[in-house]
Amino acid sequence: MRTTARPFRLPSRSFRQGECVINASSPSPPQAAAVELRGITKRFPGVVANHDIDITIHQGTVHALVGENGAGKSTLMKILYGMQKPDEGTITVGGDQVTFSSPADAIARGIGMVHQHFMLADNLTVLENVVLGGEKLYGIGAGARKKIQEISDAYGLGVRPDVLVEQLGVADRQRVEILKVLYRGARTLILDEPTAVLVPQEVDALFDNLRELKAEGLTVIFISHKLGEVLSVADEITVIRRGTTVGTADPRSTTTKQLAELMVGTELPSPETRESTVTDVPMLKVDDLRLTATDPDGVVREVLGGIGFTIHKGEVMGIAGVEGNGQTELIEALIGLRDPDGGVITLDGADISHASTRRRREGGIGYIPEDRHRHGLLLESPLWENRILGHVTEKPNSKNGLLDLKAARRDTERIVREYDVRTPGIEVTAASLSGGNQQKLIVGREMSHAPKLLIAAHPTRGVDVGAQAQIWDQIREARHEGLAVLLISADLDELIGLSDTLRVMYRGRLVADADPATITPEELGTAMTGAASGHLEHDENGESR
Amino acid sequence: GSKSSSESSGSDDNGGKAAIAYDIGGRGDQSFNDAAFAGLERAEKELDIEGNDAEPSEGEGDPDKIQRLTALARAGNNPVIGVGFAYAPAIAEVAPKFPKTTFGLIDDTSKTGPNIANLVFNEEQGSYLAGVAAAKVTKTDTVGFIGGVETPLIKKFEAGFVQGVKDTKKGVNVKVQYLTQPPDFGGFSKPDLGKAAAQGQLDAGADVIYAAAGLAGSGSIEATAKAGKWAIGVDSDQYNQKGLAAYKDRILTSVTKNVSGAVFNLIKSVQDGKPQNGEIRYGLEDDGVALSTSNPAFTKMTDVIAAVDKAKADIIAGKIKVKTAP
Amino acid sequence: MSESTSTVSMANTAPKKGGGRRKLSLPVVLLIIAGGLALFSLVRVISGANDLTSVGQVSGALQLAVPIGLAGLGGLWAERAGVINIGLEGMMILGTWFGAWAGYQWGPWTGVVLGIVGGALGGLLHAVMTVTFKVNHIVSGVAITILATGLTRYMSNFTFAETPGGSSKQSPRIDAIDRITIPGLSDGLGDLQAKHWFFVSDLAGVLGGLVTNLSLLTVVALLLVPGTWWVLWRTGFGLRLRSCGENPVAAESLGVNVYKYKYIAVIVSGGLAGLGGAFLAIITGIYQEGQTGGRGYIGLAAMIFGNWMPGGMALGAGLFGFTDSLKLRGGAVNVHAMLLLLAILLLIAVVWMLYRKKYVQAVVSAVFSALLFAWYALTDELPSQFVDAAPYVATLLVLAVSAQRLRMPKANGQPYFKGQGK
Amino acid sequence: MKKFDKDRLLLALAGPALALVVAFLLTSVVLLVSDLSPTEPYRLMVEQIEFTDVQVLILNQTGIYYLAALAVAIGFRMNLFNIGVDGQYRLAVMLAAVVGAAVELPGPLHILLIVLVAMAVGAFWAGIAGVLKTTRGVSEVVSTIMLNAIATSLIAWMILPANLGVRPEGSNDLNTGIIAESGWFPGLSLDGGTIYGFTFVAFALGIVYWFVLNRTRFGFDLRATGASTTAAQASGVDAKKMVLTAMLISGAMAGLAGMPMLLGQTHTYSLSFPVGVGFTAIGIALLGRNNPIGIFFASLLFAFLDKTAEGIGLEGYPKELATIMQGLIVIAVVVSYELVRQYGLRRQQQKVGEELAAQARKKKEVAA
Ligand SMILES: Nc1ncnc2c1ncn2[C@@H]1O[C@H](COP(=O)(O)OP(=O)(O)OP(=O)(O)O)[C@@H](O)[C@H]1O
Ligand SMILES: Nc1ncnc2c1ncn2[C@@H]1O[C@H](COP(=O)(O)OP(=O)(O)OP(=O)(O)O)[C@@H](O)[C@H]1O
Ligand SMILES: [Mg+2]
Ligand SMILES: [Mg+2]
Repeated sequence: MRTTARPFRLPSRSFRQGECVINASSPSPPQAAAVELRGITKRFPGVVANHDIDITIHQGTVHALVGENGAGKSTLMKILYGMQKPDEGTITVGGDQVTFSSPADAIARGIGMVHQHFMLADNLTVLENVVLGGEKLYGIGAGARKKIQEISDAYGLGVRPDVLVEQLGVADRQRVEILKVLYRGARTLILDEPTAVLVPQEVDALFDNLRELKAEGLTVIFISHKLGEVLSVADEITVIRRGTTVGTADPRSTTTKQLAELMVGTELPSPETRESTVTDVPMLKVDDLRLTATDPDGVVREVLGGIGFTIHKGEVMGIAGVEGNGQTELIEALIGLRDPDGGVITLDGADISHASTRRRREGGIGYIPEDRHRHGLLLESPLWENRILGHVTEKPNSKNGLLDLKAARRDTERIVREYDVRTPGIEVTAASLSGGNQQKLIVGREMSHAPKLLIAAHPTRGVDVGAQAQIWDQIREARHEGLAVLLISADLDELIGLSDTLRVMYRGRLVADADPATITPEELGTAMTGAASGHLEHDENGESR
Repeated sequence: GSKSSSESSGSDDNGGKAAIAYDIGGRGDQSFNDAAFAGLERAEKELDIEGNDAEPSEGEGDPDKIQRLTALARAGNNPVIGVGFAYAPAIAEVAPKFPKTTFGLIDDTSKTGPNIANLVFNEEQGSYLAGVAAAKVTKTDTVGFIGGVETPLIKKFEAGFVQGVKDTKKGVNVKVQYLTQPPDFGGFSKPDLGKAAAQGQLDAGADVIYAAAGLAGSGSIEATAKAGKWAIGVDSDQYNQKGLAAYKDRILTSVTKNVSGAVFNLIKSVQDGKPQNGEIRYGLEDDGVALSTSNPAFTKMTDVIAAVDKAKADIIAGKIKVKTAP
Repeated sequence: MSESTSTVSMANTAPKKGGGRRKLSLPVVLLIIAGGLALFSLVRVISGANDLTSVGQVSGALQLAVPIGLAGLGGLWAERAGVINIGLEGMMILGTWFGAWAGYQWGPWTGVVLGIVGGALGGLLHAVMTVTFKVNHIVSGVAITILATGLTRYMSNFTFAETPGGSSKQSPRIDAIDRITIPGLSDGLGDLQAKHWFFVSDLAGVLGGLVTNLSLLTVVALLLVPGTWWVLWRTGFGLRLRSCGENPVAAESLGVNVYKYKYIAVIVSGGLAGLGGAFLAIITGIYQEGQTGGRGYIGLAAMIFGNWMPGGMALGAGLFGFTDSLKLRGGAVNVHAMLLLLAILLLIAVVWMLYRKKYVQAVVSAVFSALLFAWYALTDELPSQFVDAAPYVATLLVLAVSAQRLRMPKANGQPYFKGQGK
Repeated sequence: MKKFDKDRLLLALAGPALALVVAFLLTSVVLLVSDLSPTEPYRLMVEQIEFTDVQVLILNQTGIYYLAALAVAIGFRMNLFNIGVDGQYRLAVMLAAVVGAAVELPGPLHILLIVLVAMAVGAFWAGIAGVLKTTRGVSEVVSTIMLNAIATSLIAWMILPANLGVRPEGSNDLNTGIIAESGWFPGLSLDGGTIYGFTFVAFALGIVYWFVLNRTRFGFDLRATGASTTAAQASGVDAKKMVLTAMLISGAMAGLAGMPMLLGQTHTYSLSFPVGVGFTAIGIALLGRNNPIGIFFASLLFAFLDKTAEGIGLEGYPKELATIMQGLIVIAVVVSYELVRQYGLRRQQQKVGEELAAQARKKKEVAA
């Protein structure tokens, strides 16, 4: 039985109406409470994010908070960090009841938070990012630099104070975020999904850091969806469901499966592909694709080098890689947002290497972008206009150059119905839908035009279990009818489960390939760091699931 | 007082009403428009009439001017005077609709009519005299001309001045500088530009500078005076202008243009029942344009005065023809 | 738009060695300046336009550059905190009016203070509109300019119109502010300049222009440039302020009161623009309607030109002041000489492009360069109308060459909602 | 869904109505502070409307503002700030006047030629900013400001008698020669004057604007680019081409803004041709929310303020009141739009939330 820090990503999000609550045994409190949250309630317009939450966090422990998407974890932590005010309830820190009106108050109480999304200013140096808001502590010059070096050395963070943050990779940014907190002398650290973007090796390094912190007597509150990880590092676990605490679990006596059930209370769908539908008719052929980018200083860098692959009809090809290794650029070159410097892209026999995005879309490329807010939606426009987006030249949206608003509206109604987009109507703006429903709308739109090739980037990111299963089903179904899919995902289970073939991308090149039937997430993770290349063989017969 | 004329409406209209409509700058420009207002004020006092005036809006076009003139004529003003050439098209359109009203048009003879009086000035003649004076006074054989905005009207000043200088002393170098180009009329209202231009000419050796630049001219006078050189003013006698009192000693003379007299005369002619019409030209002979002599330092330069007087006589006699364009 | 982990770009995993964009060290900067001056000197010697680097030209340029530079500094403060301020023009107008209104009654320095206050009031309005009400920044700026224009004109009717020497269009005269000239140095440099030696005279002219007939207010304005740099880049306050322009959500998460800093920045911005306006009125000794004449917009252009940095901004303002001064001081000849300069610069660009193997651009540039040479050789002066356009054409050219290297604060112009970062 | 729309309409109207009231109140405060009657100027302004010539003036000015504001609005619709409408308008009308005076053609053709030249010149001048933006990344805000100034110089040079201009005998003005009568656009003669025929063309263009923007693929692409450049690009819009196209159309429209006056009134371009129209138009476009009907009313309001200001000026009130009011109206309106927009958005999200909660409850009941 393996209970190591396997980056098992819970392949599911909860149904909000999930019912069953299992109360696992409470662990014994090792020391006095560092933080106590009592009866916290927080309402947003139309949503109760937190409802009557009770948590006790003991000093010198790593306390994990788990719960489905939208359960209210981040909101709770923002309340503890003074970024939002609770509507009801009390916060007690080190025995004193406190009210925070801004993060500054929380920082003064020794609380620090590393947010789910990085809170760094790209165009400032690491030093500036760290001292920001804490200028009084050690100044903003030599004193601060010395202190940063000290902390960095003490916890082995390896941070260079004078580089611009924009030049750092994700793992380094993570360390800067942690350093920011330590710099302020925080005794309680909140880490909101710190591992989501890290590869397993980086996660291990982070956990080493955390253990050191704990040894120093610091308290860590840790949020993650990767339950294996949670079990390996946490001393105590609190489960939140639909805004309220539903129980605690002892990591020593709980399995990931139990924990998942505690969170969700229901059988979980998996992304596994059932049978192969791969044909030998090539749909997308990419040959020696090269792309360079010129940065503001006029330095030319290679972004993609010698990329070559073929996706056949009915095939799903997954690309694994740490974010920032060229996946985004590859997608953009395929959809026509970037003009390649060399190489040939062939779609269904036609050379589209330099065709416009519109022609490619008309030619049958469907596109689920990784950043739906930036690339997939007009947030302030109504749903039916969002349905037209990307397919304005195609039926039913327009006829002879003129929009066919009636038909477009009718078709939007159909998508809303068929893809179960939860909305009061098609006249509301896209911004008012939750992320999952936005995603369903996009999937519905792209599938409505019977694409030959679907480029899907993180198709289920931020989507709840129900919708997730639905999206997987739709992809499988279309694949069955001959759709070729290029899948990019940070969720390795999804990637392994859905793909027929797997490639690993590292520094702008496809460095390795693997068979999804045998590969484990750890092996894939290793390859993603550039540590392995060629064909990845599964060397052990212990299966991943 | 700024509101007197218009607020007096309906109070003491014994004889009648007369009105002026200003051009860009409006009342308070301490030059052209103010001079017209002075003529109106004088008529109010001496002829016991009610005077009205109306300001333009920024960047307006012909329809606005037509509206203004129509409103003034409709209110019973007679005469109605448009200050500046920009009123020409508007007056041409409005005048036929009010045949009993006399319309005065200053600085333009392109539009005429039975009830239009074109009040024009021989600015080039006055400027010629300034040129004579400048040529006589300069020690460096370099003089300067600064024009506010490069329009034909200001070029007239330039032409007369340059000719006056050259006729008097061939070798004198005349530096010419304009501040802005139409329709950017900022050259009439930005003294710092006038100052910089004057400074440039001073640095280039000029020791007499004639600025025909409206309010921007005050910057030029300031720079010139501070450098201890001679400035020549324009439009009104700037030696007596309050705002320039600090520099009056260095204001050699000014080329005056008797707009106020012209306005007064027109109003009087209407009051007398013999309204002027057609081209009414003011020149040196009737002091419509002149060179002021209020600075004692200037009157003491007898040879200069003599040369100026001679030139004046020659122009009046027709012996000298002054060009109207450079 | 808070930064999300999914937008990490490729550059991250392949960090450039040597750390960051090339920083210009002092010797390099000095070398570049010397090179530029030598080029100027060359042009002066060839063309005989000796005014190009004279003491008068440089000090004139300085005087014309200061209001633009102050407006530019104002823009810099606001935009560094993430608020676009196209209302600088309006704030400058307020500065001229209030500066003159207080200046003629209570002396020039009071005028300066009130001018700053007037501009700051405009800034405050802009802050209320953009920060509190989240109105589009450009929209707000345009509205403020309209309002300031109307309001000052309206108020003149009740204030200046009643005063001796004033009118509804202009204020009475304002007392002058003390000027300093460093006697020996100033004269000596002037003499040296008058010798028209290659380079040496030009250097003397430039230095002389910077120390001759300096108003104390000019000194203050000049000091504000390094002052701004110091405050924004060397103090904690400045760091917080800049962080609001780069990533306000991050700043908020560290306890920075983003609204407060934005307010401060925009009010200071208005104050600086107001000072620029007051400078115009007080140095000229008089308020005139329409006196600012678009300098606020030019200031904004200078700031963009300078890549949102005080030094670069000052350079941009200097360029405007310089070409303005050139054109006002015998533009026809001076600006004619600039044709030669432009032609030579293009030629240098051609060489650079050939070196970078950009042949098409090189040929195009070469053709333009040749045309300019021909134009220069075949004429003696430029039509005065073209002379007027010189600073604007110069700005367009410079921006066209360099705009891609510019980098504005990341969150500039975006509305920021407190407590809503993801 | 009908209900939703009615609410929206109500909100859309409430914003400007409230703002106008606030703006007028603030203006009254200004009047009070300066010791003037806080209501009299309004009465005087309203009184002016009774004059037929003022009515004609207002309508004619509305047409001019309408065209200029449409030009601005096209840019705004895709987040392009064409501050250069003024320069484009002046350069276009000047060159169109030159061409119009130089040729003589049968009526409609003559007019058509003039109009086409104006559009081409306007488009060209705006196109420079477009090209600089798309190829060199120069912000259009800065480049159009520069181009305005350069246009001024260029016009000043071209209008010299030595070049393209004419100096009428006895005048100190310069113009471009008088266009032959075949090139005059017939107007509608009323008691108070003539309504420029081109005014009706302007309003017709408003309809075209609406149709193109809301009913064509091109319009959709343009709006999408304005709503989110990145999303539009991913959807297949060539954003650079779009920027350039929008700039060109905006410039062409700006070129038309000079036509009512040129073809219906002056028949020549002179030094005293109105300027600043392009700047006023920015305020108008904002006020009208880039919507053709909104812009119409905003143009009408501004024209009304402009033209009736003359009346209060003649009665001794400072005419600048009109400018102050315009500034206050723009400020009040944009603030109220923003507040209404945020309120609407919040309300909608709340609705979505409630609806979802209701669905969830129903499911729960079913499950139970
Ligand atoms: N500022 C806000 N305004 C309105 N609703 C909000 C806001 N922030 C969060 N919510 C809502 O509150 C609920 C809880 O969100 P929260 O971000 O705390 O979830 P989470 O548990 O962190 O989810 P995830 O695992 O996706 O990070 C969600 O329904 C979310 O949409
Ligand atoms: N800033 C906000 N103001 C008001 N309501 C909000 C805001 N942000 C989110 N909401 C509401 O919260 C709900 C969920 O939105 P949210 O985008 O957080 O969902 P999500 O599932 O967490 O998506 P994502 O994965 O994109 O974060 C929606 O109903 C939305 O109306
Ligand atoms: Mg979320
Ligand atoms: Mg969260």
